[in-house]
Amino acid sequence: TVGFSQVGSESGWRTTFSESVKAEAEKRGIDLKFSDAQQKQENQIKAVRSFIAQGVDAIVIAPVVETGWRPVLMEARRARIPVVIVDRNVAVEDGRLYVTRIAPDFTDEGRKAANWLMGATDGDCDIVELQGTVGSSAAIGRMEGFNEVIGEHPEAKIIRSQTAEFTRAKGKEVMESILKAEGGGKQVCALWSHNDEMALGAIQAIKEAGLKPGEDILVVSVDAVDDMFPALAAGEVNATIEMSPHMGGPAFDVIESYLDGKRDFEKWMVMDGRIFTQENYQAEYEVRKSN
Amino acid sequence: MLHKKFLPLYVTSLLFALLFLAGSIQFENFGTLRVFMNLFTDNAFLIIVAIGMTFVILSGGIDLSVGSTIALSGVIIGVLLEAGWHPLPAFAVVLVLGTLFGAVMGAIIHYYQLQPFIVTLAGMFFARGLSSVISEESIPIMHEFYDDVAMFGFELPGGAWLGSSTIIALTVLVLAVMLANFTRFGGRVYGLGGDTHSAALMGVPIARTTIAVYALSSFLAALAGIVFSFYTFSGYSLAAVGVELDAIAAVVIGGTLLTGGYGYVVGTLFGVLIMGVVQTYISFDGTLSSWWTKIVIGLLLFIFIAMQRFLVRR
Amino acid sequence: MGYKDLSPLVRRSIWPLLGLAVLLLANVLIAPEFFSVEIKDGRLYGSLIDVMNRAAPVALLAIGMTLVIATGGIDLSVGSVMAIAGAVSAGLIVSGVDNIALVVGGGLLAGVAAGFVNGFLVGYFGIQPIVATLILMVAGRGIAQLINSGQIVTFHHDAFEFLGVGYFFGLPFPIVLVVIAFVLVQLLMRRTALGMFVEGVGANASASHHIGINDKLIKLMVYCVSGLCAALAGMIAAADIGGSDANNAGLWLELDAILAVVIGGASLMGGRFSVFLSIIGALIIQTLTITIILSGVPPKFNLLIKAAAIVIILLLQSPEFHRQVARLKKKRGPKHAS
Amino acid sequence: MTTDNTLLALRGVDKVFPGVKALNGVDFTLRKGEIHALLGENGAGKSTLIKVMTGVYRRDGGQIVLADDEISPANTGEAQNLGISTVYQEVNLLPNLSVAQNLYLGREPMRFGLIHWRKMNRDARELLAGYDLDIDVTAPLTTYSVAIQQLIAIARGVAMSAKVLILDEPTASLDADEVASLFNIMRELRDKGIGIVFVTHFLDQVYAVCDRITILRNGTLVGEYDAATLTQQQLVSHMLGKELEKAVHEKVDHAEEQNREKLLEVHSASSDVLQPLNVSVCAGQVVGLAGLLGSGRTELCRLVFGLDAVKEGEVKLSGNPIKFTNTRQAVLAGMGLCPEDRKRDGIFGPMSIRENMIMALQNKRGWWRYIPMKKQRELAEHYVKALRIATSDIEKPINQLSGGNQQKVILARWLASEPHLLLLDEPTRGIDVGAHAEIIQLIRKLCEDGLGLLVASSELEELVEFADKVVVMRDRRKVAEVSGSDISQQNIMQAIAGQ
Ligand SMILES: Nc1ncnc2c1ncn2[C@@H]1O[C@H](COP(=O)(O)OP(=O)(O)OP(=O)(O)O)[C@@H](O)[C@H]1O
Ligand SMILES: Nc1ncnc2c1ncn2[C@@H]1O[C@H](COP(=O)(O)OP(=O)(O)OP(=O)(O)O)[C@@H](O)[C@H]1O
Ligand SMILES: [Mg+2]
Ligand SMILES: [Mg+2]
Repeated sequence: TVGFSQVGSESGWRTTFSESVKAEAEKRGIDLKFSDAQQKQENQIKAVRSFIAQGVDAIVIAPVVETGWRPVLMEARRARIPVVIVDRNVAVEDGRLYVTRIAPDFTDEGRKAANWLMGATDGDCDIVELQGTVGSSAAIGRMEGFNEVIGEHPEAKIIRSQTAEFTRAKGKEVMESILKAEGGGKQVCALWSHNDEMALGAIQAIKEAGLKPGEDILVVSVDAVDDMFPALAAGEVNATIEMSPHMGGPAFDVIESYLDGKRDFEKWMVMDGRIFTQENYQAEYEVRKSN
Repeated sequence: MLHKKFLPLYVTSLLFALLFLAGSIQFENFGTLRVFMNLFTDNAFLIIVAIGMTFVILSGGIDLSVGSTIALSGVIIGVLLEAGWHPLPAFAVVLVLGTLFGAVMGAIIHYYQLQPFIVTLAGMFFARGLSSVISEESIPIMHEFYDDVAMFGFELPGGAWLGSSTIIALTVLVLAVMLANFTRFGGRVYGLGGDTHSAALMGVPIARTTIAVYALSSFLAALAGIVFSFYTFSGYSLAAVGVELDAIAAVVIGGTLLTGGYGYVVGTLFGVLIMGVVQTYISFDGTLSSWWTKIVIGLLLFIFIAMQRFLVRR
Repeated sequence: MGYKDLSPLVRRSIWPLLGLAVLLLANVLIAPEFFSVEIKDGRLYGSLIDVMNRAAPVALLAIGMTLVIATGGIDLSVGSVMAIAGAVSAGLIVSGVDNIALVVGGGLLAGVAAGFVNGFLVGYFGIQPIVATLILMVAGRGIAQLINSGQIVTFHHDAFEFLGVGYFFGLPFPIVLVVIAFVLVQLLMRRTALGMFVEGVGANASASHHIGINDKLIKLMVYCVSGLCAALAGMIAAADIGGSDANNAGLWLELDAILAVVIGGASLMGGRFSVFLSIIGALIIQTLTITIILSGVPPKFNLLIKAAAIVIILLLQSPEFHRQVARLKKKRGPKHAS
Repeated sequence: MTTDNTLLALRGVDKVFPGVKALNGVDFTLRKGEIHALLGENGAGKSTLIKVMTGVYRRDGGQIVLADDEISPANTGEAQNLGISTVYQEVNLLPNLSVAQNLYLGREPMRFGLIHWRKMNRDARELLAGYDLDIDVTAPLTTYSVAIQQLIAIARGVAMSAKVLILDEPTASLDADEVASLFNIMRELRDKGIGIVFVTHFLDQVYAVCDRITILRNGTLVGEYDAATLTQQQLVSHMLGKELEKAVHEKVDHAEEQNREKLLEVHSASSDVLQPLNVSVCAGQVVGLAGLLGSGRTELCRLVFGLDAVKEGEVKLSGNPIKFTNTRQAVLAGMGLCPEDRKRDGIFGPMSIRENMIMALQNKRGWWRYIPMKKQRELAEHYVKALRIATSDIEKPINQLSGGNQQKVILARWLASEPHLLLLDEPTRGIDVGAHAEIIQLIRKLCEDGLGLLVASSELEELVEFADKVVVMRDRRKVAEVSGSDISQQNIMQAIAGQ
């Protein structure tokens, strides 16, 4: 029996993630206890406690936020239940509190996006940024990584930055206003969006303003969700950094070998995301279409 | 004493017992002292805010700002500890600020005759906005004092644990029952909820009572913020989103009328516990997808309220 | 003619309108071209049009919410109903239904059904509105996600997308929809006695019952109207992005809708209502949002600004505040104290 | 004017509401140990004067002096601390609190810093025993009828009075016995040196207990008089500014009743609370319902109107058995009910006078046949004139009217709906003598046009005056029926007492 505490179902990406973990568990014959925290850390802590009370064999946590895990992880340790962290990080000094962490590196995603953009524009670009939810670790990490890189390019600057809360509808609404504020958007060189959903919304706004996304305004974002590939194919998106939702397999691998007695795991198994651009998206598009 | 006016209370506690029983029959390890005590440990902060909310609702108002106040308290504590403060003075600061915040909302509501729903909604935006301005990132809390307090508690049979937050919540509960039903202030709060105009004509100091009620609610929300910081060892501007709705739901499930004037603080405790059991039940089950979780919570909420209605009406 | 001589209706309308005017002016300071509206390809184009277009969903919600609030109720489920309606329409489209009437009808039907559940619980079951609609607020989003299996269902259907992105005589279609809904509701409420009955039920349900008004049916009706408005708003939102996002469509919009109604001067205790002023309330909220975007302040200040704006607008409407200001004025300039 | 024993003096008090000057330079003096009647028509400004004294309203001018100190209480609580206790016109108690809590709110007996519930309940029982009231003091106030609530409010006010006791129409829904025991209590207090302000519309009550009289008209002072030297006729003409004319009428007696069309027949019908009983009303007849508090008069009206379910027996309207499942059917069948508790069941507080009047008629016509605004205005203006409702404007919210005028609006509401059978539960509660006479005349005129009336009233005098038949109730059953020329206060009282 494995308990899995998921953040919630706030996006399509998240749902795919949950489903893939469930499918993986079924494939391996694991009895999975799934718990949805509805984006609340307190619910997640409650769920982990109830897993401990149920006496599960292992716990997988996809944390809502990084902080605040020490007490409940200590409780799990006292009950000798191994914990694997997936997706976002947890900030505990004592590395023994969890077995390992299987997660992407948000900062690095931001860096990759910036590097690609700087490469494509020779470091000269007026950028519009669509931020994720204020305070979320993905938004903070991606912003940090991106800014770090463009800080080295004096000609590149972010001219407008606003949150669109990771959603498509807000992405469209915010982009629409920003374009108006920037005199129709002719001077904007690129859009940097913290996730694909916002980018997809923003693309529509760009089109409705009479500009061509991907040409008049370059579009770069993170996630590589399925809907991005048709947009890549249409040339409306220039680059997206993959963030694979299939973290169930590696997590169960770790748990199985832990229960077999293995102990020396790397503390952070980075899920390295590929970058899809106009040059290399086709192969992946075919794969996804066939699913 | 089986009195008719306590009927909603009996019904609520009975429903809680039934649900707990149902869980115990269905799942192994459910009907244990440990799970029961976890209900308190996990919901201590909710019990505390819901008690504050009970007073507000009894007085005929509503307080939507409590969730954000929890977050703001956590963030302030986090920042102060980072700056090298000892937790105790930090707590004092948070409690005082919280009380003031509530008093200001109460004063605006009373003196400008504005609607509590909207004033506290603005309060909710304000507190959450202020916490994200203070710190967007979640601030981890590391302090020996926190470890000590978090460790403090009593081991009960079966791996159950009576921790400091449970003790705080239960103390607040006892004090709140006394305040609501054995002091003049309590009578005034009920009176205000019954009919503000009549209460004024009967000599109830409306201004003072209204301000005090919101101050109390925010004070308890700040206290809940402290308890929450022990629960998560962090201060985060996005913490406790939507807790105000949980608290309102708990108060109402506990048999208090939203229109004010009727209900009991103890009912609120059962309201929180019922919601806690529902969650525990769902996570023991462990097969519900995200959406079924929401649907089932909604259904259970409906069943409770319908049964309550049915049983109390007769 | 002094302020006191104005009719109550005018007096009540002044402050929301003034609030809107102040906000619009603030925008001009931030972005001078704010008021410029041009015609591009036969379409009106400009920030003002955007404000109205973006305010449409909240304005629609506010229309229904106004009636609910007038009866002394509240409807927290509208955000979730938006998600359900979007999901139903999207579901119909992707399952091959092409007839626009069916697609829209399906969404509206879902909204009415949701409203019926709310209205039944409130009217006939006697459950307190906040809780009755909280049930559907929680469960409704789950239902929408269930319909979509948790994914964003994208679609292409020109006729349906017209709801969100179409233009009608140069105006974005959502604006047209709001106008139609407003006119219909206004006719229904003010050309028949329904409006009076709605206010009566809100002012004193027991008294309405005593004169034979079917207060339960009236409550049922207003929740159905609210469900219908929410469904329309949900379909606009889905049509706008060409996809049904069950997780985020209408998220927290119930608060905006309630806020709009209160900014429009209605009391949450029920009674007097004005659909027009509620729409002004929705415009105020949207203008504020756009102001924040245009002003370029970091997003972490968004909520603080919003809180401050709400408090100021509410104070503007408070008679006690007017009195205080008047007293201050008297002290400052005795020559005006005639 | 100021003598040694002046307790409370108001000098030149003004109060302005938007559109109305409710008080215009009013003087008022209350001495120690006197009962001082404050009289005037509906809307004359009595309640407003009282509310200014106790700080509910901020006065716009003038002075209030209590025992040589100028005072300006900001709210009732402060007034109470100064020794002024008040029973306001509408029952202003808290429906959700227990009777005992209502009696002791704000001055609960404490022990160890906590409320001593047992003592409070015991004290409450004892206090109410002084008013011959033996009820469960732990039950919430709403469980009791308006009249009992009225008594509780009085008991509270009296128990708190230190220097000044103000009673604003306390007797409006009390019957003779209660009134008598209240007067005894008032006299005792007077003898202790307390000053009492007493507002009422029953002139004989004025002469029964009062020492002096102050009369207001349209917000201005008419004068201050000694009760002993002012005749009732003078009093009335001071109040109204004109003479009161009274019409006498012929009573429909038993024999004639047989010939008329029967409008309402209640055949051994019972409800959850009422015992089976028979009552009939025919066209053009006024049937009075007499009885003590809780005798079941209100219940009977509710039963007929379909608000409560008929358990056994049947109710016939114009010969057809009726089984109403909702009140709209009753309204459509041509009935109307003027409820006893106007604040709770009657008025739509924030809505205008016009809307309050039009609502029942509109409901009868159906929501889709909206009465044109012009017609609405005409109707409203008509009744404002006909019933002499004191208001500046028919668009004023009804809750800004004085109590008696609100009652008139509710009456107008039903008159406008043109019913065949009108049920009036305490219709003249709080209505002044002038309007009282007019309403009675109006009722008579309606009867001549064929309307049937069932009137529950605690005021025997009024029943005697206009009823063709009086049904006497006791303990939720009918105990007697007096009709035609047998109707006299004497006869009814005997039936009530069970002799
Ligand atoms: N809150 C208010 N707002 C506006 N006008 C008011 C308000 N209260 C009273 N008035 C007006 O003041 C006048 C005096 O009313 P008041 O209640 O003092 O009359 P009253 O003498 O007590 O009459 P009644 O015998 O009917 O109780 C009336 O014209 C009434 O319409
Ligand atoms: N003295 C009392 N003791 C206990 N209950 C009472 C008393 N008086 C009234 N009640 C309650 O009120 C109900 C009947 O009241 P109802 O209002 O019908 O009487 P009524 O004849 O209309 O008298 P009134 O209107 O003067 O109060 C009773 O069934 C009872 O429950
Ligand atoms: Mg009066
Ligand atoms: Mg009665």
